[in-house]
Amino acid sequence: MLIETADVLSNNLLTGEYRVLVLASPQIGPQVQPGQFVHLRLPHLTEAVLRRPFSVFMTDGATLSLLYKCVGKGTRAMARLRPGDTVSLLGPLGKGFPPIDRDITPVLVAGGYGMAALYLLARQAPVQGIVFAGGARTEDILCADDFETIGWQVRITTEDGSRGDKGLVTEALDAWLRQERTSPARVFFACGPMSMLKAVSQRAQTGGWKAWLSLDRHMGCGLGACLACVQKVRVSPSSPQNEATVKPEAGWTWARICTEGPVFECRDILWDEP
Amino acid sequence: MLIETADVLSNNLLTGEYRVLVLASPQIGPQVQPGQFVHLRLPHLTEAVLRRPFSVFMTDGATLSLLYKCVGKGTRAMARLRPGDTVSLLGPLGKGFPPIDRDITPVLVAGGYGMAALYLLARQAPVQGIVFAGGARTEDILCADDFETIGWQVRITTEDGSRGDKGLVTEALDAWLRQERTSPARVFFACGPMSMLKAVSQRAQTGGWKAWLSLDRHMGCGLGACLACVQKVRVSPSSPQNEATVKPEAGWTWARICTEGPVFECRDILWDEP
Amino acid sequence: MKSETNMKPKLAVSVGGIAMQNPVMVASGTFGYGPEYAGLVDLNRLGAFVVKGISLQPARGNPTPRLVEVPGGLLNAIGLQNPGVDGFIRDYLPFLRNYRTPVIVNIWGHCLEEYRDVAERFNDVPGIHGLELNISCPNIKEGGLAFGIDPAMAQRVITTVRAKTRLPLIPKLSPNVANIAQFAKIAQDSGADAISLINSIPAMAIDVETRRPVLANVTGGLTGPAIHPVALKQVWEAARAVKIPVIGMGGITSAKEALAFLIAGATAVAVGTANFTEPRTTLAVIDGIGDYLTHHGIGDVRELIGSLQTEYTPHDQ
Amino acid sequence: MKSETNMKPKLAVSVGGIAMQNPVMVASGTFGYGPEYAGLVDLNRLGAFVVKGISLQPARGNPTPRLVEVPGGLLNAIGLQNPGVDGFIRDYLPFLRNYRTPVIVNIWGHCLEEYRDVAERFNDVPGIHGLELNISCPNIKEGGLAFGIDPAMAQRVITTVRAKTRLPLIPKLSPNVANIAQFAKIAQDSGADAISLINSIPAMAIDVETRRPVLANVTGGLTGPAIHPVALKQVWEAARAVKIPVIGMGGITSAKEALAFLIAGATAVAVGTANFTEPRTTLAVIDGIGDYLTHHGIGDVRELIGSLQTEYTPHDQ
Ligand SMILES: Cc1cc2nc3c(=O)[nH]c(=O)nc-3n(C[C@H](O)[C@H](O)[C@H](O)COP(=O)(O)OP(=O)(O)OC[C@H]3O[C@@H](n4cnc5c(N)ncnc54)[C@H](O)[C@@H]3O)c2cc1C
Ligand SMILES: Cc1cc2nc3c(=O)[nH]c(=O)nc-3n(C[C@H](O)[C@H](O)[C@H](O)COP(=O)(O)OP(=O)(O)OC[C@H]3O[C@@H](n4cnc5c(N)ncnc54)[C@H](O)[C@@H]3O)c2cc1C
Ligand SMILES: Cc1cc2nc3c(=O)[nH]c(=O)nc-3n(C[C@H](O)[C@H](O)[C@H](O)COP(=O)(O)O)c2cc1C
Ligand SMILES: Cc1cc2nc3c(=O)[nH]c(=O)nc-3n(C[C@H](O)[C@H](O)[C@H](O)COP(=O)(O)O)c2cc1C
Ligand code: FES
Ligand code: FES
Repeated sequence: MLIETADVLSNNLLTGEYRVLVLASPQIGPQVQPGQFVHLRLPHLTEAVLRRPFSVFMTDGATLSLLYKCVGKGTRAMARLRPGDTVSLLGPLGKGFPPIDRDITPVLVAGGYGMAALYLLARQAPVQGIVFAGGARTEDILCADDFETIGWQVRITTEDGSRGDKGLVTEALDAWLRQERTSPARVFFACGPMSMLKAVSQRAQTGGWKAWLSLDRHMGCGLGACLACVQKVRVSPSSPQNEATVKPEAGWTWARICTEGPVFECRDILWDEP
Repeated sequence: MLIETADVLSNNLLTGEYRVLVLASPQIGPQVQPGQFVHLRLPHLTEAVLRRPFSVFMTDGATLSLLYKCVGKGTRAMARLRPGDTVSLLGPLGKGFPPIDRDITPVLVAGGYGMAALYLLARQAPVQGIVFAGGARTEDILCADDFETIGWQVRITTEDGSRGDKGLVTEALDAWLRQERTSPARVFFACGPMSMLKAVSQRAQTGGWKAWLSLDRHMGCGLGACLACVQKVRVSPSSPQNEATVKPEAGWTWARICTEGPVFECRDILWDEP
Repeated sequence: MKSETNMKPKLAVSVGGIAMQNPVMVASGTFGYGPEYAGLVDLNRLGAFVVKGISLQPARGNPTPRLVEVPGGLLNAIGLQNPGVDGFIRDYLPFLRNYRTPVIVNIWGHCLEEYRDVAERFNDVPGIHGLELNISCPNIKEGGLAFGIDPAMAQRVITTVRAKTRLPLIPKLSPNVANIAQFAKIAQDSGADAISLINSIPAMAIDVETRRPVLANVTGGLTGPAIHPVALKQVWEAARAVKIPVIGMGGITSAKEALAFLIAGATAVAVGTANFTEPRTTLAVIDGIGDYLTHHGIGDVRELIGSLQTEYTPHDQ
Repeated sequence: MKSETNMKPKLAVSVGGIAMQNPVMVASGTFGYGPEYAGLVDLNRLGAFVVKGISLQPARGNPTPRLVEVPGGLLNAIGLQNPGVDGFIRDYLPFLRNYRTPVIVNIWGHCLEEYRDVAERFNDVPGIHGLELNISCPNIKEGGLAFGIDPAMAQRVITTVRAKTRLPLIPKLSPNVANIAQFAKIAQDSGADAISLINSIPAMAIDVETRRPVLANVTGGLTGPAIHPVALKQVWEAARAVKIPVIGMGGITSAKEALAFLIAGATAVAVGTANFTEPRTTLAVIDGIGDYLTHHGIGDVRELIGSLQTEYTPHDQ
């Protein structure tokens, strides 16, 4: 884990409110594993006390790309970055996705910028699988072409029907699951809104498959120190946990999304906390 | 007095840490009188609660220029403005210099960006006079050419002797005063560091001439409401004053630099307040 | 998208008997005595006009520097410079009488008697709609402590002024206390018609190069966006402790912070420091509250007051 | 240009018997228990390491959201989640023992007995150099009020712990009081070796769209640059009231704010929220203090402590 001052190489509009920021990152870039994130600071945004976490969309030798959506003051300030500016990167952070086995079918489910968090996984996978991409509108369907280029099947759903099937991404997933009864050796990887993650978790547990979910929570330090980003997880021999705060009789403990996560197997997550 | 959202037309480096910001200001620009100022807000500098006051260097129909020195976070953020950006202008503010009579010799004394505050006065004057420009180094001598172009005599002094005479601007002034004994009908106009203003005041009072000094004080509202920018002034029939707070027996009262000033006749100023 | 009604939402509120067309006031000391902002802001659009603190005699305030910008806010030590009650009535009040907007006079004194006398002086003066009693200013005689941080003194000054004034009385509380609800209750029990909070938070800045205080007065009061979360908690606690209306202030820069105060229980709000940043902030706040109500299908701003939902109960640790 | 000496300035200070190579510590709760930042910051360079608050039993803290950014700062309501005294000693302390830096444990309890017992538990534990007594946390039993805002309770808890611990004892004071000097004196008179201040300022944020509090715990504590001017004033007042050393904290982001605390009278300082913004802030602060001393020709940081010049006396108003 490192801090690096990274030069902005480009910062282009993708679609709607989404942009791709490409940074020169000779130190952190090469170390990133799929599902890990970086914690970013804009030197010109001096009033922001917190860094902002972003999944790494792509790394390519000494460069690192982030695919981001403009939602607030941090991301709007990011949109103003131009070549010649620099940002401070802290990373790579967190525990990413586990490696994909040759003998399974990876099933990726993404909502909005969740596609960005899954692309590196797909690129490094030893087998091609299928990715379900969902969003409200055409603009929320990101980098589908990139997945197709590397040989993955892409199923698109939008809530307004403006691209792909009309409906929720989980409806397309359900239709596919009903159809593809013969391939039980699958593992799910998902990133997107909480409701989508819960739906994927439910399908996986019903079918007896593993599902690795990448959680998104506002963060403080990103380093495991502030305990802002905690998630309730089950106490089990396999679950990642902050041993010291276990009260065993309660059956649950906190895991830090920035350190033990952001990726958790769905059975370890206790959903009653928001 | 108006608020105007002004487009940045250019923002060029002048010399050293000085820059000239040219703004499209069809509303405020044409109203500005010599010695008045504008209160400026940078929309991107959201963490700054206060506007920043700047004398108007030049107005030309619908444009308005500021000549500024980068000294802190506001002026450093100003240096990053580019065409396409906008700023918020509040102005014109304050009471500027009195008009120059045809039958006197105007003597201008400026330190650093004080030259900017005096240029409009020189341009609109019915007679040409002499301007004494002082600074620490060559870089602090600003727009001397502009004064020469409009037919003014310019005497330059720098503390390190890198341009003009070596020494303080008041030394050059004193030398000139000793020499030019025959022209008693003069009025001083000065803008620059407090020590320079005090020296000019002392020369003017000794010689029996008027001296109009433009004071520089950190400001809050710029509108006369917050009472942050006050200056001790003598209570006299001629002095500008905030009548309501006079305790006549004390012989002094506060004047608001943003409203009754920034220009005061030197005899009205009480220097014991910093 | 929420359904939007076509009706214009109602913005009028009543604060301790003062009828306001909307809940947005200006905070004392940040808008002068009227003329200063009148060229930029139509004073007739304001919910109420609160003038800079007035004392019995003219007061010179502190030496300069009196103001410094700090991260997220401002430190000021103006020292309550003002023309005195007679100067105000003679030189400024006639201007304010030209407007429909209710005028609330912020008053202060060095001692109990001054508070009493300045309040009494306004009884026969037309064009005054209420008194805001600043009990959160430093530098006053009695006991060396501000009236606003000593429960017994707060009670005494409010009771004393209450006995002398016919006008709606609005003590302005100090944020510099451990338990704001206690002071809110004291104000209510002493006969206040409303309370306003918060005043600036005691603070200080040092120039490390010269090793001197930045402000001539050494210490000052912190205001602006930085104090909004602190003010919001105090307004929430005060509003739950009393039945009289609360006027919330501290760090309002847009409708968002004003709405937060209303939701936390304030009946009206005041804009202070933001007037320096954007002179027309009050107008943007009034319009923004209207837009919010329309967007959320709320017909009357009073439905918003105290509508905070807090179903969470913290774990026991 | 000031004359610069060639000698490296001395940075060492002693705080209540704890010898520190420099006056820069980390603030409790913002740097974890050691391993979290060790990959980025050489812990051997710190003046002292203060661990996150430890209680007798493990504590789960509050539900989420626990943190939100506000203008100039941060609101947090972590709720003192921690592994308990035994968990800390077993799982974390061995790591910290690998470093030369003094370790100060921040402790808290729900009641007097818990404070006493957790303090006592550290008496026989090697590798602990001091106890910071957090008497400024909410949610504790006795009387429903925090120990830190009630003079009698503050006195009782400090006296009780003092009687049980051999270690240097450093009460951490609440900023949420009208008169900080009073609490500083209580700490000194109750046997404290030093005091630290300030803890976070009680505050709140509301999401106006949902009309709910942003933090699950409803209220939280404000920290970061926004609180520096408030902290500076309290440190200045506390340092003038007592003889024991004061540790200043609140809003340090660079050497500038740290120097201001020292000049105001603090013997040491702690960096909190800024660790999240720039993990290496402590190192920049240490280097920056050294550079400042060199530039100003000051040979020893102790010459700076309490060197504020305040010749101004405010006008009488
Ligand atoms: C591991 C991880 C990976 C991520 N990857 C990506 C990515 O690849 N691409 C991408 O676009 N985004 C990603 N995000 C989300 C991204 O971090 C946020 O969108 C970004 O931080 C928003 O910053 P902002 O300043 O623009 O918005 P802000 O102004 O900070 O806030 C935006 C919204 O969030 C709310 N909010 C702010 N703080 C909190 C809080 N503490 N609790 C609850 N709500 C809060 C605000 O009210 C507002 O509605 C990721 C987040 C995590 C945790
Ligand atoms: C009427 C008037 C006309 C002016 N005209 C010009 C002009 O034409 N060109 C030009 O370059 N400048 C001009 N100035 C000065 C200009 O306003 C300042 O340089 C500018 O505001 C600095 O802003 P900043 O954010 O860059 O610096 P800041 O970061 O705000 O501060 C710079 C320095 O000032 C100190 N400082 C900040 N606040 C205070 C305070 N309240 N009291 C004392 N010291 C303080 C800081 O400590 C720092 O050392 C004028 C000022 C006035 C009042
Ligand atoms: C420059 C200035 C002067 C002030 N003068 C007064 C005053 O005379 N009387 C008073 O009760 N409050 C005074 N205040 C406090 C404000 O009325 C208000 O309570 C405070 O600024 C918080 O609001 P804000 O954060 O919106 O500024 C003053 C504040 C500022 C910034
Ligand atoms: C996330 C977080 C957790 C904290 N936890 C504790 C704690 O456990 N015990 C304590 O005494 N103070 C705690 N504090 C307060 C800090 O130690 C410090 O007093 C405060 O943050 C002010 O300093 P700063 O402005 O530099 O952050 C915490 C602060 C933050 C931001
Ligand atoms: S963000 Fe600080 S512990 Fe995870
Ligand atoms: S700057 Fe506010 S009165 Fe002059």
